Amino acid sequence: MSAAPAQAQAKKPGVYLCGGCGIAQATPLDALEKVASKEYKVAHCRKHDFLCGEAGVKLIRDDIAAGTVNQPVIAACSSRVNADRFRFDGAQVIRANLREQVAWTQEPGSEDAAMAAADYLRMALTEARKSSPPVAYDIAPYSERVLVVGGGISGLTAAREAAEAGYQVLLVEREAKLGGQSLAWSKRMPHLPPYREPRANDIEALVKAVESHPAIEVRRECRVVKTSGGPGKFAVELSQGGAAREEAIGAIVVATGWRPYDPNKLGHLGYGATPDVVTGVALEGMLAKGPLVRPSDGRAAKLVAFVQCAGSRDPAHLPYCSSVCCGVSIKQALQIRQSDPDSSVYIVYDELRTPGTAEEFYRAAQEAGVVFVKGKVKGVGADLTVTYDDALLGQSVPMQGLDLVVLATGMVPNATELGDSGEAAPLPPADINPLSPIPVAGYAAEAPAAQAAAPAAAATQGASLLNLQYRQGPHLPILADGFADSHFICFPYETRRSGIYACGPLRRPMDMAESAEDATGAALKAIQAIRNVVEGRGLHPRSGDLSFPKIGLTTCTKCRRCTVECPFGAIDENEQGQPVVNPSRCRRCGTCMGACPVRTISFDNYSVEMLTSMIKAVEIPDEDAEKPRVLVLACQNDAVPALDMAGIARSRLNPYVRIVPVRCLGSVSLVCVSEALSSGYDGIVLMGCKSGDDYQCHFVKGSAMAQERLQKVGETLKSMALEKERVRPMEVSIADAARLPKLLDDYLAEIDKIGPSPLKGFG
Amino acid sequence: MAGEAAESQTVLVVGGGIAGITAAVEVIETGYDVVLVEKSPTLGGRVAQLNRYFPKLCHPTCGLEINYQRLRSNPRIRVLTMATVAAVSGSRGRFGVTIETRPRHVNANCTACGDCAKAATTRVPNAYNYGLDTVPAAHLPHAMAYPMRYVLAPEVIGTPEADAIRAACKYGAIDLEEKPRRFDLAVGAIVWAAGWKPYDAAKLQSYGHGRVPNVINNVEMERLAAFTGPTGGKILRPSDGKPAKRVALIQCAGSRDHNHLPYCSRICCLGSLKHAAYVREQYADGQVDIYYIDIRAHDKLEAFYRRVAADPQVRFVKSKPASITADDAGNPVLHGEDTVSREIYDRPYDLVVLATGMEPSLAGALPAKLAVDDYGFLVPELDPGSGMFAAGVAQGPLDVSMSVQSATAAALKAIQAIRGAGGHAAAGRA
Amino acid sequence: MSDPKAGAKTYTYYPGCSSQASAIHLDKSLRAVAPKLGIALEEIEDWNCCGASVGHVEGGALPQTALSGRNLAKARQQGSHDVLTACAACYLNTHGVNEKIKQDVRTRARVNQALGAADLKYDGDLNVRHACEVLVNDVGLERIKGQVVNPLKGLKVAGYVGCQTVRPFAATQSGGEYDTYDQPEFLDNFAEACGAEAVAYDPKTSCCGGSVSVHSPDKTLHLIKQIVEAAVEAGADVIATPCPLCQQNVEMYQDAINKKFGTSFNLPVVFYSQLMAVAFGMDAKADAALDANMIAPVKLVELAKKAAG
Amino acid sequence: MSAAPAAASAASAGRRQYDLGFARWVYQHVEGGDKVAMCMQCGMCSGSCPIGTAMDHGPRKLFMMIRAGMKEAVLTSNTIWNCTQCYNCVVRCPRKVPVTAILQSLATVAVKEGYAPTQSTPKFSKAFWLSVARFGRTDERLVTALYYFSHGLKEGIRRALENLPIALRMIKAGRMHLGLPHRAKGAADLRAILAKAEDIERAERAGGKPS
Repeated sequence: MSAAPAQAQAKKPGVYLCGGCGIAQATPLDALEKVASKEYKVAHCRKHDFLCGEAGVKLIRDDIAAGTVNQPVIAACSSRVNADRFRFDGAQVIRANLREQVAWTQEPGSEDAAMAAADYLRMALTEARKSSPPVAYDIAPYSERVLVVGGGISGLTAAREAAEAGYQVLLVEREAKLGGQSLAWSKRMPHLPPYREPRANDIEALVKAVESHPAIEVRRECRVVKTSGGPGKFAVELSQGGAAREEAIGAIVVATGWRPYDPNKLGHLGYGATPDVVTGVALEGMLAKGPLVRPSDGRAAKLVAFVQCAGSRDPAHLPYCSSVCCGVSIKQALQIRQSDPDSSVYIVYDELRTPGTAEEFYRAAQEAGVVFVKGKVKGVGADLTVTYDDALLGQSVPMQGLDLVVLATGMVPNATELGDSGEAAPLPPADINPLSPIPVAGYAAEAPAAQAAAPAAAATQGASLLNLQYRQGPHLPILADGFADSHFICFPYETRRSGIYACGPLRRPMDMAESAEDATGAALKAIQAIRNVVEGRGLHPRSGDLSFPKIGLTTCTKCRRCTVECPFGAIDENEQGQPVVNPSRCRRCGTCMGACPVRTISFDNYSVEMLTSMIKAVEIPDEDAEKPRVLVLACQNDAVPALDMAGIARSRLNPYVRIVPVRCLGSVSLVCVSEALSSGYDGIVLMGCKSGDDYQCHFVKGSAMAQERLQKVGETLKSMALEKERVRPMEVSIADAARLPKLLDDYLAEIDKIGPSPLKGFG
Repeated sequence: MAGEAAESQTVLVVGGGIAGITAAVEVIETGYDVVLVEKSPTLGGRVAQLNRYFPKLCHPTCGLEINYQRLRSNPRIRVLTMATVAAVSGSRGRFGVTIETRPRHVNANCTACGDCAKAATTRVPNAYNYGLDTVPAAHLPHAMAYPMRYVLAPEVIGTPEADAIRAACKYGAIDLEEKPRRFDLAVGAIVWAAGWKPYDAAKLQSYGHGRVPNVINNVEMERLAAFTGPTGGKILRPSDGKPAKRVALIQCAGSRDHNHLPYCSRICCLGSLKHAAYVREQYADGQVDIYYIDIRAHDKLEAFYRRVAADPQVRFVKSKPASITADDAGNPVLHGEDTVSREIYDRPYDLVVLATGMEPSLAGALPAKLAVDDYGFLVPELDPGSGMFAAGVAQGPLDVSMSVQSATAAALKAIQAIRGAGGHAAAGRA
Repeated sequence: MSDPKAGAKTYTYYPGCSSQASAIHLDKSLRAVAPKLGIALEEIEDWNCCGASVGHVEGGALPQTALSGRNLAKARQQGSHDVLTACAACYLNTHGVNEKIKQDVRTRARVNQALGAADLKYDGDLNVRHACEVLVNDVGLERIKGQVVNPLKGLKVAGYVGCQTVRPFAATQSGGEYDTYDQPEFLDNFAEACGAEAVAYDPKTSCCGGSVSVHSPDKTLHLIKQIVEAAVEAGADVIATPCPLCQQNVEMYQDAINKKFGTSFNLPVVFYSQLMAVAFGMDAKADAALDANMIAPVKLVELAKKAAG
Repeated sequence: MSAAPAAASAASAGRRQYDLGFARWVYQHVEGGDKVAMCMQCGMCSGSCPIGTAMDHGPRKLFMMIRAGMKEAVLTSNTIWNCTQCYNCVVRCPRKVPVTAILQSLATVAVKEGYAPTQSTPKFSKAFWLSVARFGRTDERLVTALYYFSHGLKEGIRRALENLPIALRMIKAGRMHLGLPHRAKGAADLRAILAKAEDIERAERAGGKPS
């Protein structure tokens, strides 16, 4: 596989000091050169006033080509810029940010600026010493076959699209027939111009295409019994007709779709009182049969009323909007009007939702004489009287003499196998509490009654879809409304289970066209996962990262913290209770490393040892120098860019802080904190992303884990006779560039009050 | 579509907004090369100009940073800014694409040190803030610009100021002679992700945008609320800088209207709910009225609607206001009928925000033979054989998640299109 | 242009009832300035009322339509020139009916069935155009400016367009796409072309109450008040308008408004064509018909005198 | 000649709401009536109306009432009489509903259906039409006089006196002449045309009554 030789080689660090962009004006480069040569004995040190220019880059490239350097330590700008120019094959590039974090944020020429620059160079040189170029794992052989669970329009599309991209596909459907809910539709909504006419339901054609595709194997009446392994190496046990069989799988697309909301819960809307109150789904069957008749007496149904939001948008039933019901009712209304010109059709709605080009479908229905009535339906009587407050006529009028009432029931995601009871697992409420009020500055009058807390993480109904053999439980993470969706707006395919991608109405309510599109996207992600796993590369968000956690089992105490805390369930436990890393599941956040009490988990280029060494590399002036030092362990994803942007805005950053970027706060071990304290830092800031229900942490639980660990810092501080103020968590967002300098100044002021750390000089 | 070998294994992505960026990273991370073409000086598109996303009220720059990280660390991507597609010839697997670039007048030597900006004396409208404020003629498009490179406003070219700017650059990055360029690219597949532009609010004459003071549109509101915006994030009236506490948000300003945009733009209702949150977050005594026809908070976004509606200081009025006039105090006054109470109202506000809709950027300016609907949106299912695919709002009004979803799908379609003998046809054995 | 005949274009002219009474001064001044602007007007012989805004109520839809049908049939007999009218209501009805006859086969058949009773027929091959649209599209501001010998220096004009002159046709293709519905500019341009100053005036297209003002002013006086008030606040010397009914309502009810609201309005309301006649150095009475204004446009009269003397 | 009773009385009795009989009749027989179906109840029309406050329902609600089959409420509404024909609603309507034409046409229907209105408009239009039909042209003196006295002798005199100053100024300004009414020479052939037109409409109405 990849660069194995790189590791064998001896480290040949070389320091490249850039004087451009005001760095030379901010701090004397000669002094920095001394730090490299004297303190770190790095003989090879070059200065350049335009390092990212062609000549500068050539300087480095030539040294690498000549074999004099294989660890260029580039003391210039932030690693967020010029990554392409400072990329050299076969060399491990280390960056020291002297521009954004010194030249642009410190008083040029000041002693503090010089001290900061020296410290950042020391940290970089230490990083060079304590890390080596990552060597990708190789756990071949891999399976490159895609498993698709569910044979509805989403699953069928995912299967076809993956196969069309040249991948073998195994499609499992629990029913005897492919097609899923789509089979029931007499017609489908128009998703193509002119968006006006109900379209023929083409699901059968898709079923045929899949059944006849050479690269797709279909298994009907087939269930997933359990799933273990990881991307490229999934072992999926399937049961079909009683027989169980294990399959090697590369990646999984979950497309188990939806089911209609149980109408028996809608007695208040007349369901059950008379057969002439039917659901939208039932109506599809009736429409498919031809002329519309009343179920009760077979008489022609001429006056039909649709009741929208039957269950949906109702906290007592489905709190969310099922999205498709307005369009579906319009479609059915049009079908009725077209088949019987003297029929009268009414759609009673609260908010009519035909987003995007579907507005044209709404107009088509109006043109066809369908009457839209705005009002909340209060009830439907056994005599089919629909009572509601007519919001637009401003009166409450019973709608009478109807032949048929259609309840537009909503979509419920098949996020579990309801069929069997299965072992129940708790739902992590990893989503905004739908009941929490928006944050406001306050209220003019009296604040509204306190909102109810988030529904407690209830036990999931039914068994899990894949029965994942993960420490984190058998389920795909499920959000508050019961959908197995991503928590991220920008990354809708982030399921928190590497190599497993949910799509279709399992993610959120969507129609056939959108489900097909979503399934195509999920197929891409599955294929992509396979490609990266085969190359030993990490998946989003640290795409392409070759490093992965290695566990020194000799010192492992089997405390299981790493297996429990991994946000992606990447670490299993073997029979002896030892942790076993599935590198292809791993996202490289380092939460396991931060969790390990005995620092036995590390990456080639990232470890507790490395971090503590970098922390200690900083020179701590003694007490009477009156130059406190505050360590900022900053999350690379949001905090560091925010600090960079403060630099771009040329804001002054407090000269006493020293910033150490971390992959995620979750990777910060308490050891780093205690070591920092004992080496005489006056304060420590853990700067990370928002945690909690509406977390912003890109590694899901990282910042939350850091918070949790900090609970324990209390004792550490006590044992060291230090004030609690000396360790401070700070939740920041990437948009906090303007706020950060003040936050840090305020903290320094607090530290100033409690005075310097008594541990200075003992470090 | 397998079999027939593609001459070029490269995918062209047109448009560097969230859809284009997504399509690009998804393709390169699956092992294919991408040329990403963006007409403005930086990637990021409309989302880079948004303050926050609904429903999480999180910052778009957060996801952008990750995507930029993915671009930076991957050698398979080539980004062309200030570039547009002039013409397309050929067919799937063998397209000839003519690219046109406008001069940035700042070359690759730029380190973003900012000395040029110090030398610039002329100030030009700040495109990033929709012209609500100005920037020096030499400027960084914004703090999250990608590439992190300055740009020179054409206004100053040929002036002594331009020479001063060039002289100020230590790195020879200023190129005053740079001319527009035309060149050809060979690609195997094309993803159209040209996105959208806000509907011109001035066309809604009775709403007086540009005529009546303190009537702005929704994209301008995003800038007013953003810390990188003209007011540093404080929601203030443009006319006199007073806090805007009584705010009216007008839905369907152009959308769902045969005189303007016949379709529903989908995101505006949620965008305005978000704007209500902006105002309420800043002013304890803030009062927000949302004028609407139907609140379209689809799927789980309904929860966001409920959360905002729970605030007694956010009121929903089912009414499409008829007109806006100015009173003597410089307040915009809304006139219309409350369709539920039948009240004919004339209500003054500190600020009125028109929730203008989305217009496809490519409307009326198609560089290639593409199937479009009556509104100028690309038909979602372009002919499968064509090797060209639509992504994001170029194919219809979508929110960010849906745009990313469609871009990811388009990425696979593009890969299928270029997958010839050289592709992964051989791969994928179990 | 010295020779008025030069480049003259002929239009079939439909004056409408108001031309014989309430808007006699519009008719007079328009006929006066037309030749200078290269407009030759040939009046429809024996034209009849268009039905205005209330005819349909008592008469019914088809009879109302037939009224314009007859005028159009007569116009057609005189040739295929464009039909020009200066009255907003006449334009609304005649243009509207004409378009309907063009586009709607059924209407065409029914109207001709009725016209048959007088051996008339019309199949919709004429264009019906508003005088202002003709001035904008056929004549042009330059030609208007070219005729000005007595610039209306210092005259502050509030351009009050009203409704039906622009709505619902001004922005349509058949209406010549000559201006917008809410903020039309043509009237201000006319005033400026005559050397007057067009003051900023917001209620350009607010409604004066139309025929409702004629029979039930109690319902609409407040509308007219706003129209006059805004002009006074803008420091206007006169309100200029293209619409007969607007001119009458806004002028005639100022006393009633003063009585009801305690105001003291006495603001002259003139037609744009009167402004042009004066600016073109023509006679205050014979051509500009300034004596026909109930509220004398003093400043304009003076400007006219200055030119004469 | 009133309407087919069934739905009308039902609607008024509020028993059977949303009977489409009347709506469908309006769709077919009222000018632009088919567009009533397209209304999405946004309120732009009622909000744009210069004297919207003088209307009992306003166009927007009136259209909903039509769909609800509330025939009598619709035809007795003052909304159809108070339209100033400013056409703001027409040019702004997002669904391109020709509001003015529909209100006019409904007014005509109301008269033909014998819904004796209390509004002034029909009185005025009666006077107006008389002048038109008889002389081919409108004569403001005649119309005004006929209109004033349509309210009864006493009221007529009151109004006439009240407006005398205006009349006098008009005469002074030469905008109200004394003498015989204006007339079109061909008033006779015009009368023939109008008579024929009325016949045609009568015949058509016989075809389909609003119900």
